[in-house]
Amino acid sequence: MVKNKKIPLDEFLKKREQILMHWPTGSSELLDFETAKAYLKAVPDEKNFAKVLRKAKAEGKTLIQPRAGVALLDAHIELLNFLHKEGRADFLPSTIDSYTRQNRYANAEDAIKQSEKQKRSLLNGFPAVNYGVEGCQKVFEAINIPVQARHGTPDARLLSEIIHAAGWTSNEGGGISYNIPYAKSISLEDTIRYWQYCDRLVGYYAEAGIELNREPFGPLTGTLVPPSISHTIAIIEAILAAEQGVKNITVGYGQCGNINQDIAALKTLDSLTNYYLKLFGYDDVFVTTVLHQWMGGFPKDEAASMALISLGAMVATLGGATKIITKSPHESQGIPTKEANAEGLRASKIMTTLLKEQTYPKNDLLEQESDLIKKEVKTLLYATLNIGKGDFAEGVIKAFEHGLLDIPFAPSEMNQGKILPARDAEGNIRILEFGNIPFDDETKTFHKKALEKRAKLENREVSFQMTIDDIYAVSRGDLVGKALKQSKELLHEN
Amino acid sequence: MVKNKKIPLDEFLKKREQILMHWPTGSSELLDFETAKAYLKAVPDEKNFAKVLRKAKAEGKTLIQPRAGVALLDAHIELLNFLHKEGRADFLPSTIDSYTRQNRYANAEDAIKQSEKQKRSLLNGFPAVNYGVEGCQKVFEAINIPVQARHGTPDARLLSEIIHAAGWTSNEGGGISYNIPYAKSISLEDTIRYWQYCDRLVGYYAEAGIELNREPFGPLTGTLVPPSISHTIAIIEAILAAEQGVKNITVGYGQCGNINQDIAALKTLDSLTNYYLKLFGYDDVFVTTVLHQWMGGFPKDEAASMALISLGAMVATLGGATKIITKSPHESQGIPTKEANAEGLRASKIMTTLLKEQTYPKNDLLEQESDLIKKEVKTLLYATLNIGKGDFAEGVIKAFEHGLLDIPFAPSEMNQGKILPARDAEGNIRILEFGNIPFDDETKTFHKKALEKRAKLENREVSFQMTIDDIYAVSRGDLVGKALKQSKELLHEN
Amino acid sequence: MHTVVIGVIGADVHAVGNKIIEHVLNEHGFNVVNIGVLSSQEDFINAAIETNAKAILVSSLYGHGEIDCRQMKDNCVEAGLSHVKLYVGGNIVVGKQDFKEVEDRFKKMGFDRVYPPGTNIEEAIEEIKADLT
Amino acid sequence: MHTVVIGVIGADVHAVGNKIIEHVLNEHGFNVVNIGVLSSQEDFINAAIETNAKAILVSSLYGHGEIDCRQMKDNCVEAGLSHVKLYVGGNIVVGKQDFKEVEDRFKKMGFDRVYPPGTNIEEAIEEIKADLT
Ligand code: B12
Ligand code: B12
Repeated sequence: MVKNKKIPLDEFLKKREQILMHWPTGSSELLDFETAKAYLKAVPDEKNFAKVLRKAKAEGKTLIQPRAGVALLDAHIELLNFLHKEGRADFLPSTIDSYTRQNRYANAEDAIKQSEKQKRSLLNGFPAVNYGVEGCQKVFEAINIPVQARHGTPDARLLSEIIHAAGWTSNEGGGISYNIPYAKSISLEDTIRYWQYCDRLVGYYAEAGIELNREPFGPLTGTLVPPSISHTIAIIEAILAAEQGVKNITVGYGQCGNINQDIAALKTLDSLTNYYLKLFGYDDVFVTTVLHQWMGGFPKDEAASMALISLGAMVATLGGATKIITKSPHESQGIPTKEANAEGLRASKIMTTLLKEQTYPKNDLLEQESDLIKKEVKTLLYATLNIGKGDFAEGVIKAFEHGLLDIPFAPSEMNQGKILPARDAEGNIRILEFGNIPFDDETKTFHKKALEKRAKLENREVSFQMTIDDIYAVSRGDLVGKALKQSKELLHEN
Repeated sequence: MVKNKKIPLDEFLKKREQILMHWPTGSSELLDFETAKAYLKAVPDEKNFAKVLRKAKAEGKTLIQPRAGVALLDAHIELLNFLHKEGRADFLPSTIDSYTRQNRYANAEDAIKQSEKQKRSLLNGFPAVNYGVEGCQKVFEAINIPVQARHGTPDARLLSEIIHAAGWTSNEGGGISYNIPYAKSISLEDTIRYWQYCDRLVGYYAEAGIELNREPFGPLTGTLVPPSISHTIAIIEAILAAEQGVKNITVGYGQCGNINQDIAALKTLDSLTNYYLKLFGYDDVFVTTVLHQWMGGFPKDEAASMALISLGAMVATLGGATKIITKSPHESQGIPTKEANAEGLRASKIMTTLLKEQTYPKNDLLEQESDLIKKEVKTLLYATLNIGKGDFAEGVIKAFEHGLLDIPFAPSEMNQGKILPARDAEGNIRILEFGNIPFDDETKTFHKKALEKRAKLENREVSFQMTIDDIYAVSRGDLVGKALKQSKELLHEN
Repeated sequence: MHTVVIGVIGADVHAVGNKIIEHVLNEHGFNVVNIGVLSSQEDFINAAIETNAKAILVSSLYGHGEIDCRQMKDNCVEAGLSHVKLYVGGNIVVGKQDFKEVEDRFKKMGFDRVYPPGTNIEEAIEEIKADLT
Repeated sequence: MHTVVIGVIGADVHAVGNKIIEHVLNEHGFNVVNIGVLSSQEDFINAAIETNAKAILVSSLYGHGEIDCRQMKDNCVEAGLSHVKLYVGGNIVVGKQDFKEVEDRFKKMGFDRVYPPGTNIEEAIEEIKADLT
């Protein structure tokens, strides 16, 4: 079984030879390590993700980054430059298409051709593997700020090789966060191995004095995920990455909607990740946090979406996140036009600058929520470590198997899916069904009581219907889901 | 000199005869009091401003209202219905044009004709006096929610007569708040008299069992007004109105931008108004609060404006305001199209519904800011009362004369204009020059120290340049104004 | 009790809507065969044959729906499922497009009904029930 | 030292920009005659005659600028001020309009320069200085 142990160099290099053969673009000379290292060393500081993050955190700034990617290279470059110039983006992404994410490079090739013919993107992202290092370097060279690959790829080994060799100084993903929400039947053992490889690659460059950033995907399914669950996954992925030599990690969190819970979550995400990294012996890892603006279903209305986006930027800034992944007013409809994408960015930007001098005041509620998160994360981390007999890699696999770790609404068969979240009366995400999540009785009672309080207020039972109502709620303009009958009335009212 | 004393009925009725002769529409039969009372009594609850406010406050809801008004009657009705249906407005306004505000009804008549010819509004609002009760009733009958006159008219006596008789159940304004920011050389003595008349009219209807709402204009010049100053004016106007028999008052406040200060301001506005009304013997006045979204210069960018609007809606909801006066993404450019106006409304609406279950937690900063506001308001109120020898009407006039009350950046010659505000390091509005504002040394030292802290951080002097930078700041995306040189760089960066 | 096949087509992993559709269809008395996310046309067709289903509800959220659904009606007919109703919903194309045009395109491809983003599943069920009886 | 008249025309009470313009023009060494808000065309013209001003800077924020500025150039010429430069700025028309068109309209009315909403006064001053020397 896979262990949380750094891959020995020779093993890594041997593996690498195979990986590069997965698709013709893997055989590019630019993937020669010496060539790649020279290329990466020449990346100026202001285009290096890791360094820009360090600077921003030191200055207490919150920077912004969109999602964006299209099938055709020139259009992709144009899109990115537009988002930098018209959107005031601080970081650029290249969101990878869904065929590439499933390693279906042939499908992607087909869709590129179709897109060229029809002169519009038929892909939901940029097929980086098909364009290879050469294409990706074109992207890197055409823009003036750091670029990152954002995807959802269980096996991103070839993709990671290509993008880093092309000067892309950050890579999103992780063995858990790019499996459970993004796959159906791939084992965690496999994806952890795949991502150990991706991390080892970053560690390899680190040994050569090249600092690259890695970002576990925080929001998971984006659907009512309790902060302690996503924090635990983020911390474990940070530990797995650190073991492979990664030195610059951004842990993420998806806006839940209750301001107090969001701020407690962001602050504890930073402190807990730092704490546990050090506790487990990874002393020299630089940690930043990223807030993902609302990751669930968006309202159809664009003006309402702008408000939701603004609220996300607000909690990110007050919660001290170093980065925000922004949404656009087209979110509920489809991949945004570049104009709509830039609108989401500019709204976010001004929120970060307007609020940069302000802090969320210390208060009892914040402390209570933070303490709860800390306690729950501790429970989940140690349960994972215990079942893994001291090893986090092994622990994660078994923890999911036994449902000690469980992510709501995930497609993966590796996930028990017994946990059910719902919101309490103030809109905090709580847990309705624990499945096998190993919380102590006190904690469970806290969640239960919170939901009972809401149920009483709404004059109904605590039940799965609450969860469903909560899933729909934000797209209907509420945070706490109204009982279906009421919402129907509401819908007609609008 | 004018006193804070209820106008005797006979005097009021005599005055009324003269007022109604100011313009031909004043002679309408619909202005006969018995006819008007019958009309107002038939107004259904859901179209009565006062009653909808009572219901909303009881339910803890924050409702929304735009600004809107055009020259032509049909277009005005269409506009209002659009804002109700497409903007989800809970209250409708009729913003009155600037000629009417200066009682230049002949100019307005001319502009109506021109507008008819050119088929577009050449007026910045709805000329209600020219349309008379008949026209205003058409407006009232064509819409399904309460409507209010919003203006800035020093002498709104004829206007008030006309709109109330037409079923408009609320009127904005006050003898101070519709003078100092809206006039140059009209005396406070005159405008207080004028508005005592408007309030007496509402009191007259109240005696007949008809509840109408009155709303002093809270934000004043909308330009860095310290909360204690605008609160003091609002409370005095509430007292003057209550004396004339007004029973339903909405006191207002313009968003300042620091979340904590805004919430402290909204909460104290409610508690202080209630407290002082009772203290001075007005026991049965129902008080609500309204937040005006950012009243200073807006950013040119529409997406950024949407974020600013959303931030305003957020503090309004968390601060427990019963109403929000919304802005639109066109604010910096000109009177908005109905579509842009509706966007501002819908963004505000979802913010109020998303956050309706949430509260801003109790904390030391909030308490500190609230205490400061309370202390300052008390000082200003008693200074006014003292100089007025126990009478608020007389007191206000003398207080402005001596600069005990002083509003930043007001055009009126009745105002000393010696006070200069500036933001502290966290963006709270503080006072840089006190003029003759009678704060005690402790309070003055607090303001001074706060500004010195900022100056030190920015490595510059406390000076008028800070105020100027702060005036520009929000339109440039900051709350705390950057020193000019820096802002120039910023401007180029964008 | 009508049997219907539901699932999410292509390389698409959006699971939330799929789980809710299953729940709501069950509540409405359907016999639901849920083949889940990452399902191919073949998976849908095989499931429909095996369970003798009356309808196939294809979800596509991620934007590749247009590519993934090519020939689906023909493939159904070929497999002897010409009588089986074919529905599609979700965010079935890339980006915000005029829905009338999108609907036309998918109807030409042989889908009986095409649902826009954010469709209220309760309302769709009423139409589907009517179609099947 | 150039003398310039500034003020806000018509029934307009927007005072903030006016106060800042005064401050900044002073800092740039102008001799500023500020007639304030609520000023008529006559007020501007009289002030310019009395002070022998080189330029008139009209502010209009509230939307009635187009009406308030009618004939202003003619009235200046009639008063013997054909040499005096005429500037206008602020939010000079009702609503968000294409600024090119607005500029044209006001230039036809005889204004030498027309400034759009939110003009950086520092930048405008550079142009005005150049005009006057
Ligand atoms: C949550 C979410 C995710 C989660 C999904 C977690 C999971 N495994 O389920 C995560 C973060 C993993 C994710 C990933 C991606 N996502 Co996503 N995601 C969303 C989001 C925000 C909400 C979807 C959701 O759960 N809604 C709630 C459920 C209840 O509603 P629903 O899915 O719409 O389904 C309801 C109705 O549509 C209807 N319905 C659905 N199907 C059918 C079928 C029939 C016949 C009928 C009658 C009705 C019907 O009934 C359902 C129940 O009410 C949407 C945008 C949005 N809607 O706001 C984007 C969205 C669907 N995602 C999108 C994309 C592109 C992606 C990614 C490619 C990533 C990216 N760009 O970064 C990957 C795709 C990975 C893959 N291979 O599939 C795009 C699709 C773009 C397009 N079509 O043009 C969207 C629209 C966002 C956007 N505007 O860009 N995503
Ligand atoms: C603050 C404000 C108010 C305050 C004013 C307080 C006071 N007495 O000064 C109050 C609340 C009282 C108010 C009232 C009204 N306002 Co007002 N107000 C504003 C607001 C938000 C900011 C104005 C401001 O102070 N800006 C800061 C200063 C520094 O900038 P500035 O005024 O633009 O001036 C600078 C530049 O424009 C330039 N400049 C100006 N003039 C000139 C001239 C020349 C020659 C040059 C070179 C440069 C130049 O230099 C200045 C200094 O940098 C603007 C919208 C905005 N800009 O965001 C609306 C705005 C100007 N108001 C507007 C309106 C309509 C009104 C009202 C009719 C009320 C209403 N609809 O409810 C009344 C008018 C009353 C009256 N009779 O005039 C409209 C005008 C609409 C239009 N033109 O289409 C605006 C644009 C808002 C909107 N979008 O609807 N307002």
